[in-house]
Amino acid sequence: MIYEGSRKGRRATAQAPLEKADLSSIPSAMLRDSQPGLPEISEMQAVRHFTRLSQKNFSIDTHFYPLGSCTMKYNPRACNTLASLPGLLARHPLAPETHSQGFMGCLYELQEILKTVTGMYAVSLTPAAGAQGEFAGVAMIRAYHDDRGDTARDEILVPDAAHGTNPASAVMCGYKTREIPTGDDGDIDVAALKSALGPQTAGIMLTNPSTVGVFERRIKEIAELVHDAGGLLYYDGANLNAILGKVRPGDMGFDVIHMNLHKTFSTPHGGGGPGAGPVGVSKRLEPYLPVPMVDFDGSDYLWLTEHERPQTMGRLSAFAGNAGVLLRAYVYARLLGREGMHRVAEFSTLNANYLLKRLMDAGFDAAYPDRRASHEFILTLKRQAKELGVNTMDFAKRLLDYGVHAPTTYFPLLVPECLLVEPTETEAKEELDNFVEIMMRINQEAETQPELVKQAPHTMPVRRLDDVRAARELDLAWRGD
Amino acid sequence: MIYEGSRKGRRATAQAPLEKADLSSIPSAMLRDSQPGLPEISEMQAVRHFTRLSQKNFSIDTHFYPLGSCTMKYNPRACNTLASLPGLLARHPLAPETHSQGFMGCLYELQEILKTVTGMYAVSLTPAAGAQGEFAGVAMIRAYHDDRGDTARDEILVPDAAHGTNPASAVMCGYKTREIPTGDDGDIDVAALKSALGPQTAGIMLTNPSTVGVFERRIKEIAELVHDAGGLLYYDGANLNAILGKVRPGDMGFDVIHMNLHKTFSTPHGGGGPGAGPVGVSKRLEPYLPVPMVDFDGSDYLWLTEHERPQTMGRLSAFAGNAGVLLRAYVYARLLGREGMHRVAEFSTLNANYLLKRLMDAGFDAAYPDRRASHEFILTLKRQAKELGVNTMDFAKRLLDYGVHAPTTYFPLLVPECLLVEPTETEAKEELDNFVEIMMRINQEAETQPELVKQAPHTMPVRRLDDVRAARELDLAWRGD
Amino acid sequence: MPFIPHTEDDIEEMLAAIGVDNIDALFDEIPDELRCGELDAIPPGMSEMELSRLMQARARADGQPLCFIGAGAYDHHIPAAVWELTTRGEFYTAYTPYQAEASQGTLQLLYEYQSMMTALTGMDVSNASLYDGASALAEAVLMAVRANRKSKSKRVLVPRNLHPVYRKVAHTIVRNQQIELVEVAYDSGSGGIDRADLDRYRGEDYAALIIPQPNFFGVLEAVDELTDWAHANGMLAIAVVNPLAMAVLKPAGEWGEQGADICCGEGQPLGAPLASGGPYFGFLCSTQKLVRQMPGRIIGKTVDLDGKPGYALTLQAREQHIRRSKATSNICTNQGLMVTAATIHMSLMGSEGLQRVAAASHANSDKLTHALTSLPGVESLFDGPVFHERVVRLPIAANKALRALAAHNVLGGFDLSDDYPELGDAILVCATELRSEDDIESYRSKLERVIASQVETPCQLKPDW
Amino acid sequence: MPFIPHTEDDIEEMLAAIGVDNIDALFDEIPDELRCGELDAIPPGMSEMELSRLMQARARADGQPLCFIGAGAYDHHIPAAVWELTTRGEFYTAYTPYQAEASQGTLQLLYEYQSMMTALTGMDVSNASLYDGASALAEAVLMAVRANRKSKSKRVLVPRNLHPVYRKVAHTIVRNQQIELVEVAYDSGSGGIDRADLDRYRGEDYAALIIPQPNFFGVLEAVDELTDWAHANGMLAIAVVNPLAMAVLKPAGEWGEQGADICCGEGQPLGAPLASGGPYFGFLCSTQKLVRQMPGRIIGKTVDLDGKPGYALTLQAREQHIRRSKATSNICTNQGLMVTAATIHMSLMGSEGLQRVAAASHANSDKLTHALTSLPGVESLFDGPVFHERVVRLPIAANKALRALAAHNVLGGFDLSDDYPELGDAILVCATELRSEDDIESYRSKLERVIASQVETPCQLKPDW
Ligand SMILES: Cc1ncc(COP(=O)(O)O)c(C=O)c1O
Ligand SMILES: Cc1ncc(COP(=O)(O)O)c(C=O)c1O
Repeated sequence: MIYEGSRKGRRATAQAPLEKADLSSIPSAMLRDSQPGLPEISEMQAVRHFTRLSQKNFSIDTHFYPLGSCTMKYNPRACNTLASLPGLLARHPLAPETHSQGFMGCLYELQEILKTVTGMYAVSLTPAAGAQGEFAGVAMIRAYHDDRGDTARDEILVPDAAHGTNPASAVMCGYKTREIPTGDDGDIDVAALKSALGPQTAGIMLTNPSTVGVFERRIKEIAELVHDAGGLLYYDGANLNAILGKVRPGDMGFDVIHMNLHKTFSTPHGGGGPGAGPVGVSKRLEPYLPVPMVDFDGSDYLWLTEHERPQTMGRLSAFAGNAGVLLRAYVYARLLGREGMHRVAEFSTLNANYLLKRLMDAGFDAAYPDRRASHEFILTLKRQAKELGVNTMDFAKRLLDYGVHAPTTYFPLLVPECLLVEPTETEAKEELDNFVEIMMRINQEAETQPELVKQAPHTMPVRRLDDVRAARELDLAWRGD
Repeated sequence: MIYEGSRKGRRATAQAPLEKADLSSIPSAMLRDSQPGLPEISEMQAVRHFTRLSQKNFSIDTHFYPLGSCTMKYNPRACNTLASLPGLLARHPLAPETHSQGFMGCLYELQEILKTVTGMYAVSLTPAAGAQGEFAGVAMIRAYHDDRGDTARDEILVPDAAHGTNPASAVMCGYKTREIPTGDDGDIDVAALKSALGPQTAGIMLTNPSTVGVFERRIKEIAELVHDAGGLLYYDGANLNAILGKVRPGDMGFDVIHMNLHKTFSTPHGGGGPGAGPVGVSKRLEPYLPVPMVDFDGSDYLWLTEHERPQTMGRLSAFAGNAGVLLRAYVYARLLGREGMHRVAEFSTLNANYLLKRLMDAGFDAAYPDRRASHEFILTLKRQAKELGVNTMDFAKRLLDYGVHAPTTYFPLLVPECLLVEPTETEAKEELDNFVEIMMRINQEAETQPELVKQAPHTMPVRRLDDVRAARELDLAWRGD
Repeated sequence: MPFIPHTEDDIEEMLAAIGVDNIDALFDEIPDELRCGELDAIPPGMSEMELSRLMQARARADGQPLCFIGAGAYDHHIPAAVWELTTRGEFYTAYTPYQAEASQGTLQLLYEYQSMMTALTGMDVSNASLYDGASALAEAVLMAVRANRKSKSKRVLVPRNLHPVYRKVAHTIVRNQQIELVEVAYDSGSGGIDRADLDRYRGEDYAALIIPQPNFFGVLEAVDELTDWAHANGMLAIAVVNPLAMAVLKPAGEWGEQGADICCGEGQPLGAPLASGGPYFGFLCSTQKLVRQMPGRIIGKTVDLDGKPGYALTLQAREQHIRRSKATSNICTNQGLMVTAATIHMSLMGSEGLQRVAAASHANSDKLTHALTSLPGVESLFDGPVFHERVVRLPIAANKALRALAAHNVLGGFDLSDDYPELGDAILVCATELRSEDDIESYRSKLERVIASQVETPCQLKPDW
Repeated sequence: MPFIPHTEDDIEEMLAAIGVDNIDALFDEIPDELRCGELDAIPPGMSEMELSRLMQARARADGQPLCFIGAGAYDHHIPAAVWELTTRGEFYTAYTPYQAEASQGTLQLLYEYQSMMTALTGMDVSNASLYDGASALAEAVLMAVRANRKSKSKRVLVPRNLHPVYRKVAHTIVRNQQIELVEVAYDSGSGGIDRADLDRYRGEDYAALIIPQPNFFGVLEAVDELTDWAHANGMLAIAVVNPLAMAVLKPAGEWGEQGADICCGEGQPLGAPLASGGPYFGFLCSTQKLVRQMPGRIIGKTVDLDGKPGYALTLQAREQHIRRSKATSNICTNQGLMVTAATIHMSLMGSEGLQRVAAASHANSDKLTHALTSLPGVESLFDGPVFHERVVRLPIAANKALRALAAHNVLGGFDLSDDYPELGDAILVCATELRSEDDIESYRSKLERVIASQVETPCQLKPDW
């Protein structure tokens, strides 16, 4: 803990002004009468502390990290370097357009690239992450219905496999949600969908390929059904990596889509963010896109705001969203170029199908053995859990001991004891082969020494943590020893 | 091993031109007919490999590193950042002075700062490290004698405690060396010195404080003796950290000195370098300083080369030495400022004396118990080696298990079973207290379970390595599996 | 193939293992008519070298004007160590710490962040970040409406002197849940919340009162009275603060008798570069009582099987991945890396350092105000005490003046005339600790010329240039 | 106190433990008359913020001219990953790996470096770096004199077309050991070593012949014949090569019948920024036979107590810290961090990538030559094949032309007239892969103007500007 190295009067002296300026123009009653209680440490202590802390993380730069639904692929270092050029870092968000053409040019071109790969009519970059993109998208659906006076639609449909943000976002937009079951083949239960549709339907939120790792084959039919019922289709772009350059949400019939640039466009996950969740829309939703957006009049780039776009669903952040993340995505997109886009889908799909096949050959159970994997796939360890008493969590923790970050566990919830595995296109075959070997070894351990697996991990900085205590005896901030 | 991840045809594609240009203007007989045999890996593999490798190092940023004689203190991050501003990195060494005033201004001011702290008459920044500074210094001594026709002087005196580079540098300058013994109190044996001095004496190389960690009290007398014998005094600046702002080599009577900017001025050690070893001289040696140097004519900075300085001992590198290291030292010096210089010596000395006292209180034997420590001090473990069979190397290796880099071992050679401990001024008291506790614990282990210590380390990526095999069955490069 | 490690041999072996002839066969479940062709509108790939050249040109195109705009994003010194450490791969390329044992670095750091933010704001608990200051305010409003047990109201009082975009964002985010933001006027003399206007809502059922400190004009509010007023009227007090200001001002947790209930704001001044507006991060703190209504990730300290301390995500039952449609918020990915930077930044600054930065920024803004108001016709608008930002009125059209200054590479401030037409040609100016006396003088002298060249009465022209 | 963590309490406790009253007492062994006073000539300390401003101004002052100078330092693309990884604290702030078990990161990396350098040069062994290319040559000369068992000579043949500063540095470093560098002329037609002049030394006792590839003029030498000539005459062959050139040219280890004995050079093109000339690094490779004569650190692969592979410094008996006055060199601190960068750079480039960089640089320099020699009076000087650098002669004074170009922010090349007055107004030009067609055209058109404005006969003026 950083505060343990704190000593009264210690400082990283070079980091603040050498003298303390006068504050007497502020009435003393408004000033604080105690120090703010930050750690008092030297510059070296800070550097040493955080360097050491960093070493306690698994990350893409150190470990295979097949966390399903999260697209943990290589983050090219150039994206960071080039988005961090001194001039770009120094630009104030409210600098006038005369001093923003370079920056705005990047955003504009990124909008165009995203339009092309998604097949949407227009794109706004401003949402800060996927969930904010979802919010923006559903809010646009609502604005659309409202503008048409179609105000009775109060329900958004979500598959039972949907990510938690989908229903949560719908609710933030004032909708109720209704779950649609997934069929045994991994596709949506279209009969159930049909019976759920009605005049109360505002829209449906889908991912395709879905969170169970397969491509929704009847998507065209679904789109027609929803449209016929007067609803709109929302595309959760979390899995766009699987189809980049292969098939486009716009062509599937979606009206609105968000992208997770921190997934498909490889901006860093940063230990939890920041991301960026641009939204793309079909023509009818175009007026509602969140502002600001960037336009180009043939010679200059211009900001589009509430003034130019009075029907906008509004603003989502104080400035223009996570600009630095957008720049990283722009650099990435330009590095890939048009051929690179195709390859992302091709090789992420190749890796997933290869890994799935090898794991099935090794005796693991796929949740949807008869389906092609998309860029990810689901294993179910319910057999192991039942027969050996070793569950998915145990496998996950044991993987850490072998130097692999665990795949996503227990999501989607409908598959019992599931592991959602997403290798991504940037991993080499050896890494996949290694994963198979490790999984086989753990399976063997589960058979012969189950306690070893159930007590895992054994080699991490801590052993398994007491989550119950964490929630019950809340300790959320250091308060001195 | 990086080559283990290498596969034919794999590449970090973004890093080279997208196409291979024509080489047909070079006769094919001059071209190589095989690939150059570098590893073929993806960008992510490289990043992952080297990130992981880095984690296998102890470093100042991660560990207490009291490596005596090496001044492993905190390297302010700003020094790197500011020396790496894009404009500075892009500057070609042969850019004309019109495009170099900013850079040259830094060098010039650094020369001035170094003159001031050392009390020397003039400084040249060009030597690339301490040993090259030594070479330059001794070569100047030689040039001086030669210029006076005093050519019979063929011997350089070095204390037995001297660093290995001292005699090696003297020999590179064509001198013979003669060792002067150290007295029991840690000072030079002046009687022995007297008897060694003579018409063959070109000079003497000293550090003060010396490598045994004490201040040479009779330095004035020594200087007079050497000067009277017609010799010059060379100051090895490796220990300048101990006296910055307290006493100056120029005032002690030294004629020439090198500094290790990677020690005293905190430029990074980089896993073995680069360093910088500027030389300072008294007035009589000034004409011989290595070029290039920077001059200031009141309005512009100018290069001084062989043209302006015909008596120069010459050039030591293709351009102007380790310029980037010099810039880092310059930034450091400006951050410290004049007050900071004093504090370096004060607190490095405080830390060393405190640590020595606490270790002596804990029962360890100081090599020079009656002397003040300078910024470092020597423990001798000969008692432990004799009584417990646990030697200095064992202690050193066991320290690693406790997360502390070992002090310098077995140098200087004259103290048996020695540990040369240099905590530096940037370590906090807690860190020193922790070191004392660890040393006590190891001592206890040595008493109760000596094998534990003799087999150490136990927690590093490898156990003790077979040095004999390394030298006997030479494997110096990967040649395929 | 950039970033793809597959050799020809790999591909063949993998296809053989799967049992297909080519990669395209793996997409055979996608209906043919949906398959898209070439993405011709996307330019071909570039090498890193070519792209470096391009991005350098783009960066150069925007220049590096001297910046006196604040208005929610502040140009502070960021220690070199902050981003060198933050971009270490282990922080930069990890994700949300779902596997706690393999993420103790991020988790401990977030716990330390929570500790620092609560220390700075005087609140009990902090979450691990929201997107930015404006959306954090929206989440605070939603939280207050959920949390206020005494009130059934979906209305919240918002002062007009709160950042105009914050008000817009909050409105966008909360409106679909039928939450209403009701505007409270500001006092045209002091620039603070108009107490008389506020008193119109006395005794009415509102869920919360939003109290900015400082407000958008830089003016300091009478936070103690406002907080007490809110509580006396059954409302929660939501503080919206500049975290740097908290280093010197009374912390939100100490406002009035009981302290603010929720404290949120923009974390940017704590180590995030201006960078065109993001990524920054929103922070959100509250009293212990409200912790279960918090949106976003929260890290708790606990122990492992051996009783050794460790850190983990906690109270996850509030979150979308568990509670789905009943979650406190839809947020998932937050602004982790910015929090990493902020935590390192605060550690390097320490209490004293952060106070010095605040004081220096404040003093510089004072100097700037003096310099500007020394010009004929330029006046300072409000008489309430301010923190490090101030409204001045120009004798010429504000937008023209700012445009003319920009042409001289000075960003002179934020034009208030759009959002506050009642203020006339007013601009909001700020000089952080990074602006030197020379910078301020440069601004003053350029403004002097701009005014002179635009004011019609030539007698105001100074003769010496 | 920057970088000093001591609190007042710490100081008191520590002084008490030592048993002195104040810190100054710790210096009581220094004779009073030697104690120095205040260092008034040194300016007071600055904050990092102030210093950032200063250094930015310094960097700005030097501009970023378009660079066509090579002459030993080449402007190549360096992948962003290289320095992000190299400056990781664990590499940046470690020292020489004396404690092997706690330094496996650095040690394995150095072993990998040795592997790559030997693969690139075709030599058996490599050390772990020397200071720079010029001093590496000096060490190579010393090594050759020590190593050549057949010869007692302290004379070494050095071609005049070797980098002039390399010759100076080598002379400075070896002269005090009475080693003589004897100059061999170059052929004024081809620019390569003059075989007739060389043959004057046939059968004489010299320790070594130095063979540059390419030589300072960019011209490629007939390395096979030269190497064989050296061996036939009892001399060792010392190759001085550009390591980037080795990616495409015949490697030194394959020159002639037996290959070069020693191969050294400047490592800068492998990932070191231009950075005003340093830090770069010298590399030194040799045949297995000569390994015990090598200067500098060498890393060997070995095993630990469990038989697990590991890496350690080896053959230390050659080094100053063991052998002292009998060491192969005085070098201690070398250029470790630059080697770290180079190793990462070579890994990212791979064989194919490095070849492409070499080829692109070569092609660009060809284009540059064509562009320049299209101007009236500008001619290419030598007819030997070149690698990525070339001598052109100008119709006007070279120094004036370069000065005029610099005024237009073009660094037009290296002025050869000082070192090679016999060549007239010759300059050495280079365009690496980083120079675009536009850059080259920009140079051409500016040179056109410069020439036109300085040539006296006005009829040569082009009319269109
Ligand atoms: C399927 C799916 N949808 C939505 C999201 C939410 O995106 P974000 O975390 O960027 O808000 C995620 C992220 O994990 C996801 O996997
Ligand atoms: C006392 C002493 N002298 C000289 C040197 C040589 O300096 P460098 O390693 O910079 O060549 C050292 C370095 O370790 C040293 O400790």
